[in-house]
Amino acid sequence: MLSLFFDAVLALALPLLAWRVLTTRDLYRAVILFIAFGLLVALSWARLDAPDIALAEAAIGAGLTGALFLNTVGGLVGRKRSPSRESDESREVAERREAIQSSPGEPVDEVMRPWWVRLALTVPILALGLALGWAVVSFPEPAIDLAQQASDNLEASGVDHGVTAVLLNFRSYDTLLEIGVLLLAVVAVWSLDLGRVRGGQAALSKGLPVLHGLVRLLTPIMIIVGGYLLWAGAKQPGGAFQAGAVLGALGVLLVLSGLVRPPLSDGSGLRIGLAVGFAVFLGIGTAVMLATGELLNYPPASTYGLIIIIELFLTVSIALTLAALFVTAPPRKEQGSKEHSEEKGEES
Amino acid sequence: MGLIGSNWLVVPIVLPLATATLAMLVGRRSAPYLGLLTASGILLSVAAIGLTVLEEGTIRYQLGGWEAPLGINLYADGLAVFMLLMTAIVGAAVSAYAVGYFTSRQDESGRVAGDSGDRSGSFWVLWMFLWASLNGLFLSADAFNLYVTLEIMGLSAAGLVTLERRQSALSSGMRYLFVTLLGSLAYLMGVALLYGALGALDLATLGELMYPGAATWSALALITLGMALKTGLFPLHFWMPAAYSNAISPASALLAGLVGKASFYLLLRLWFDVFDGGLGPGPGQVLGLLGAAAIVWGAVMAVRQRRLKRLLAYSSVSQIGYLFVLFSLATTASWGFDAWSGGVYHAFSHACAKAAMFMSAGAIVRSVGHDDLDRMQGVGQQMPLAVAGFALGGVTLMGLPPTGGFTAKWLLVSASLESGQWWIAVVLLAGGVLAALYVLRFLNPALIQVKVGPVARPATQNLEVTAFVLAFGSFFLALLSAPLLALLRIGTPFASVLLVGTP
Amino acid sequence: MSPVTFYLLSSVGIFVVCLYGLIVHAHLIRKILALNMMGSAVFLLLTGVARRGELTDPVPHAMVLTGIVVAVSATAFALAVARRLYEECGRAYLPEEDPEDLSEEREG
Amino acid sequence: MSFAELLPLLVILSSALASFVIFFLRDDRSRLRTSIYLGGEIVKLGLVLVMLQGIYVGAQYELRVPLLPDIDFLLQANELAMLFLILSAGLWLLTTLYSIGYLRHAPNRARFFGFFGLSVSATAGIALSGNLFTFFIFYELLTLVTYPLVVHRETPAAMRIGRQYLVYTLGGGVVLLAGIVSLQLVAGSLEFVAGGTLTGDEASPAILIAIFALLIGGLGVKNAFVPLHSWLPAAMIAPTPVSALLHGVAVVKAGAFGIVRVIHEIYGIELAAELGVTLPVAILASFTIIYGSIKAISQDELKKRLAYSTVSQVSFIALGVSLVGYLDTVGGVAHLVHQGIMKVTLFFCAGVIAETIGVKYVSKMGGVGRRMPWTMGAFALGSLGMIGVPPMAGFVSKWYLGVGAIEAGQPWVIAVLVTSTVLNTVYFLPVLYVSFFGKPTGEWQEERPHTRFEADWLLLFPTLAVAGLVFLIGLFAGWELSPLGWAELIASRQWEGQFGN
Repeated sequence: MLSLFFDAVLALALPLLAWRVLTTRDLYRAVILFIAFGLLVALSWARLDAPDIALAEAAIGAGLTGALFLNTVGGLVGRKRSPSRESDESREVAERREAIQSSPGEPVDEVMRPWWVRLALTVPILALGLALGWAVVSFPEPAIDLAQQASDNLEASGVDHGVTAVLLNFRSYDTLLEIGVLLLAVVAVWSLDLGRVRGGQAALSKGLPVLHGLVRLLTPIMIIVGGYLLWAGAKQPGGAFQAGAVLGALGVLLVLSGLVRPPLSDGSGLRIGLAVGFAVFLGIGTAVMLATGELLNYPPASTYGLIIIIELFLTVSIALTLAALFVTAPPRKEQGSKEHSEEKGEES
Repeated sequence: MGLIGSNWLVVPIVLPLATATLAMLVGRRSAPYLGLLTASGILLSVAAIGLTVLEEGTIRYQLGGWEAPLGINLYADGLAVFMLLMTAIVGAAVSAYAVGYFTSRQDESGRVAGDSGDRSGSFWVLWMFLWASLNGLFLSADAFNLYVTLEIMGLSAAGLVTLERRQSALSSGMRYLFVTLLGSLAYLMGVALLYGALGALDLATLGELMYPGAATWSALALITLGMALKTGLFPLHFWMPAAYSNAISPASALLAGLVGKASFYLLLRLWFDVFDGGLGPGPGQVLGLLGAAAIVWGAVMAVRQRRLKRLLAYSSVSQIGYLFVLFSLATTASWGFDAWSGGVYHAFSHACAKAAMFMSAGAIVRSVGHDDLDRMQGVGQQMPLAVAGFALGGVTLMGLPPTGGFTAKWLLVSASLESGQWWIAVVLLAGGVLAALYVLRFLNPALIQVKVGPVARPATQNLEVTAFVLAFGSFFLALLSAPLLALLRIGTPFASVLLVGTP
Repeated sequence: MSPVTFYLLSSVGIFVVCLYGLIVHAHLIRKILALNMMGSAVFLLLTGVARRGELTDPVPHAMVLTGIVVAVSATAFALAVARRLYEECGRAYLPEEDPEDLSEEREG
Repeated sequence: MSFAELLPLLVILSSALASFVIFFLRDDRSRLRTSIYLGGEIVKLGLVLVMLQGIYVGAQYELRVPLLPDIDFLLQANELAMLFLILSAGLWLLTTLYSIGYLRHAPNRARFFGFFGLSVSATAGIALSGNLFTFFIFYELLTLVTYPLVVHRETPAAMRIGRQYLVYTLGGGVVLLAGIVSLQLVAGSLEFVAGGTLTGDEASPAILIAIFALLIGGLGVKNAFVPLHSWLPAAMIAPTPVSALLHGVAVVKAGAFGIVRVIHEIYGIELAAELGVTLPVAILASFTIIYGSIKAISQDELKKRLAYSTVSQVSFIALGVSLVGYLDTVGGVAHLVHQGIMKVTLFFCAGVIAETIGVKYVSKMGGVGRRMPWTMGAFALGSLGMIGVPPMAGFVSKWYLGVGAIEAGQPWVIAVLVTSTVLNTVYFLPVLYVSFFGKPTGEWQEERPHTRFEADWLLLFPTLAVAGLVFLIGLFAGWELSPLGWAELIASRQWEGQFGN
């Protein structure tokens, strides 16, 4: 009874919190609320017997994404333009920027569509909500039970944990493409050629000397946790994503605290590190075609070994990618290779 | 089927992924060569897949060796191969174009030197991911896997738009990103509902289990909305003119030619393979009506534009209408296959023509330095090939023989008259005349002669040639109607209609 | 009503709230937040669906895990574009309408 | 693929390939261009003659390629096709010679000749089409390839008129397409069959009438039926050889030819008469004849006057085939050739005069006849033919039309013919009178008063050749290979077993 009550409150809290995230005037506060939202989602997943994704959501969905948001909101406040762009900019734009930057409430946001648009929108959106609500309440008993099929085939999958089996064997093609998405995101972000944000980061690292100590303490712990998650993934909740997420979060923390400066050199080390997970996955997936005749169809004898190898490299790439997405600035050619070694330290 | 035979199917997906990874590592100098090599590899593999499907029928490929519904399957029927072929042709042409585009860009001035991020390198990586996702989308037989390909497609396409760093390009890229993410999320919600109601992700399995109910209706609505948004169906096209016209021209060609077609394909696939023709006649009628409105609205807006690339973008709004008209025509009646294949044929010919036109426009803009339609005088003298490419592409938009647009129009008009919805035929036919008006909106000023001495302008020779070759090749697409329609018959959802035969 | 149903309804609630917020808010950060939470709503629905039967279904869990990674990639890119846009023009809003700007002529 | 299958394709491709090569030649390589071009023409003419001989002895030439479900791309030679084919191939040769002289120093000649040749290819395709579907393909292609010719001068005015031209002809094409698709759905076949492919049982008469209206309405634009005619006088902005091509051989004729095909070989004259659709066409044609003639009188610009004359004269063809009588049919079909040759003559003359001494208006033509006797002599032959003075070609057509009308019980047509003859006289005779007897007024009189000589032989030779034809065709109308004789062959095939010969 108590647990039912707890579930009801949690379920009710989520949409309300989402509403608050979108309506809080102060953007920093909105992002903090967003992180809280992510943690509550993770909690509800834990309640729904989904520890794997609860872990991933806490680390990636709430933690890393929240940090990304904070970083950007900070960037929107303190960012100064580089002089090179100033020249070919119209006066009008400059004035507009001036007006926004000098507005006292920044990063407060209150621009919304006019009231009548909002009013007109409520009707179709409410209708959609009612339809969806009715749909989920009236879900029939599905004719197909994939859970059963997955557990029946678990033995042949080479691992003992259901989610890992799905991710890296039954539906490994999805996972392969998803790693591609990560790589793609890095390239896309780099292609924007952003400068590094100093404002938000600096505020965090300077304002909190305690952070340094904390990070120093956390670093070995997180590496151990990450390693454990990777190793455990074959049998119980955990795996490459969770391990990568933890290590990625560690990378972000190190960058934030200023202990590690983000890799600036365009040595191929970083690029290889980013790409290696995808490349190894794709390579093994293609190579096994020769043995078994199908893409990603591992030979039964070596399934476990291959999955572990893939997971190992995936962990490295996922961690690096998440950290790189956070740093956003592409590495530059003109920088020395000094920082390069620091980047490697992060990799371990 | 031998080891090689069915494994051709993964080549168009795996090859560009591998190239993307390599291109990221090697940087901009060798990326173009890798890209061209990949393009030829894809052309080859698509040809092989096409021949296999023509000879042996549809192919189902079990990834990882796992049967559906637990595993993910690839599935190649006539429609999928048709779309692969379209993508391979347009993709190869754009690849060749991009080589010239980025080379001459760097010759142009020192502006590029100021840009430390090498755009050429990013272009190739993004484009290879895009190509892989397109091929993956056409071949996928799994609802969730389709979501992943959709996301790769959306992110790489948005990345291509924001390669241009002007403010207008960035804001239209931002808007495009929102639109494409929202579209994918609506789709994913639909898939989640389907999974909740039917317990499977494999399209064929979903089709077998389909029943009309609250969850499936909601899923249909969400998926249709999401895909209509991504495709830019009137009135959800608000993002399109800006995104198409502000991107760099190779990206415009890819977006207008291929990306919009992919989301349309996905809707088509689900509509007929999973939702059994839209769960009833009503939804199709709505889409058809919107399509007809798009034809007129887009064309009228295109005539009123002052800039070349915006004109082309609005022309796409109009041409997309032709695709959606099929939803109100393609039923199990005798004209169903005509309508369905007419719409798909239109997708093919429009992809080739519009890509060629954007490529021509890119060469022209590069050369004259602006895309103001009122200042195009003399362009025809200076760049006859580019203008000719544009004009040939324009003929496809008008739907005249011997272009593929004619075949499509014939089939669609025929289906609409046969089904008694003659007003659709009126709109389809009027759209052709309107298309002539907006094509002339450019040709009229461009062909006017001016007396000018030789002017120094950036070299656009290879850009013009690529655009012209694609336009010229696609000009004769109606002549390939018989084999292409035969291809489309393989595995079509309208097989029952075809067995009955036409009167 | 089982607890699973609570979560299913909750996910629908988040979805529509965020859809509304996505449309009505103009600030880019707000829009990206809304999109991200919409994603979480779908994941919540999938997680709920996975819990219905006797066995917990690992397939939706894998889908959600994939989805989370895709979502963080998309969010990172969207935020980067927003920042770049802000650098170029000093605002974090999209223009209401796209004006036909003839002054920006040259490609490149 | 056998020769009999290949020949129709070769006839079309011979000119198309030559034209295509020319696009890629530089503008100043005129010698090479001319050789390729004339080579293509001679090959084409030779192939056409081979085919003509074959048809005469009863050979079959047919190429059939499936294109859409139940619809073939079909090229097929029959007597009617040959008539049109000979006209286009023959006049192409003469027009080319003329154009070479006419455009000797103009820019963009490569493009001009390229599209010129493609127009002739499209016309050959129209002639050889074995069904309405194939006909439509070439019909629209013709629109496309003539557009660059119409706007050849590339002035803002030319571009504006080109736009009008495209909108009119494409609009007509759209209506025609609607008719063709409906016909395919109703009848399941679009093939041209002597005596008609429809039996009348396919659908209710109302539907068949509606489809007929769509087909004729669409074709009527190119045929320049009033009120769809205004593009034709406007298109005079094109260079003169193009006008000759548009009026005499290609565009206008394509419309008229299509009407003949639809009435004779789709509906069949019997069914068309039964449905009661022929009389409206006849009335429309008559109205156009009178209207065009009246408008022509008030035109001072010579080319405009000729243009309205075309509006008027082309409708004789439609009039002939829509009057339900054997002799009318002969007259109408023969006029297809006769009008072409006469109108080309007149345009050639107008072009020569404009090029040589710069006179474009009738009012300025005083003394031109004495200055350029050969040219004006040719003009006289052409215009007398148009008026219908015996024994010119025009007389023959009008005679058959008149006699046929009485035979078919439509005597009112005589009134139309007489009125048109009077009006023709009113607008042609003053031209002749002024040029031979009027006082010289033009500036050329001061500029070059004493050189009394004609144009370049490249311009003069084709002009005189076609003028001679106007005379000879009328004179030898009784020969069985004359246009009239051929038209009788076509008509007798059409009427065989229907009304008796």
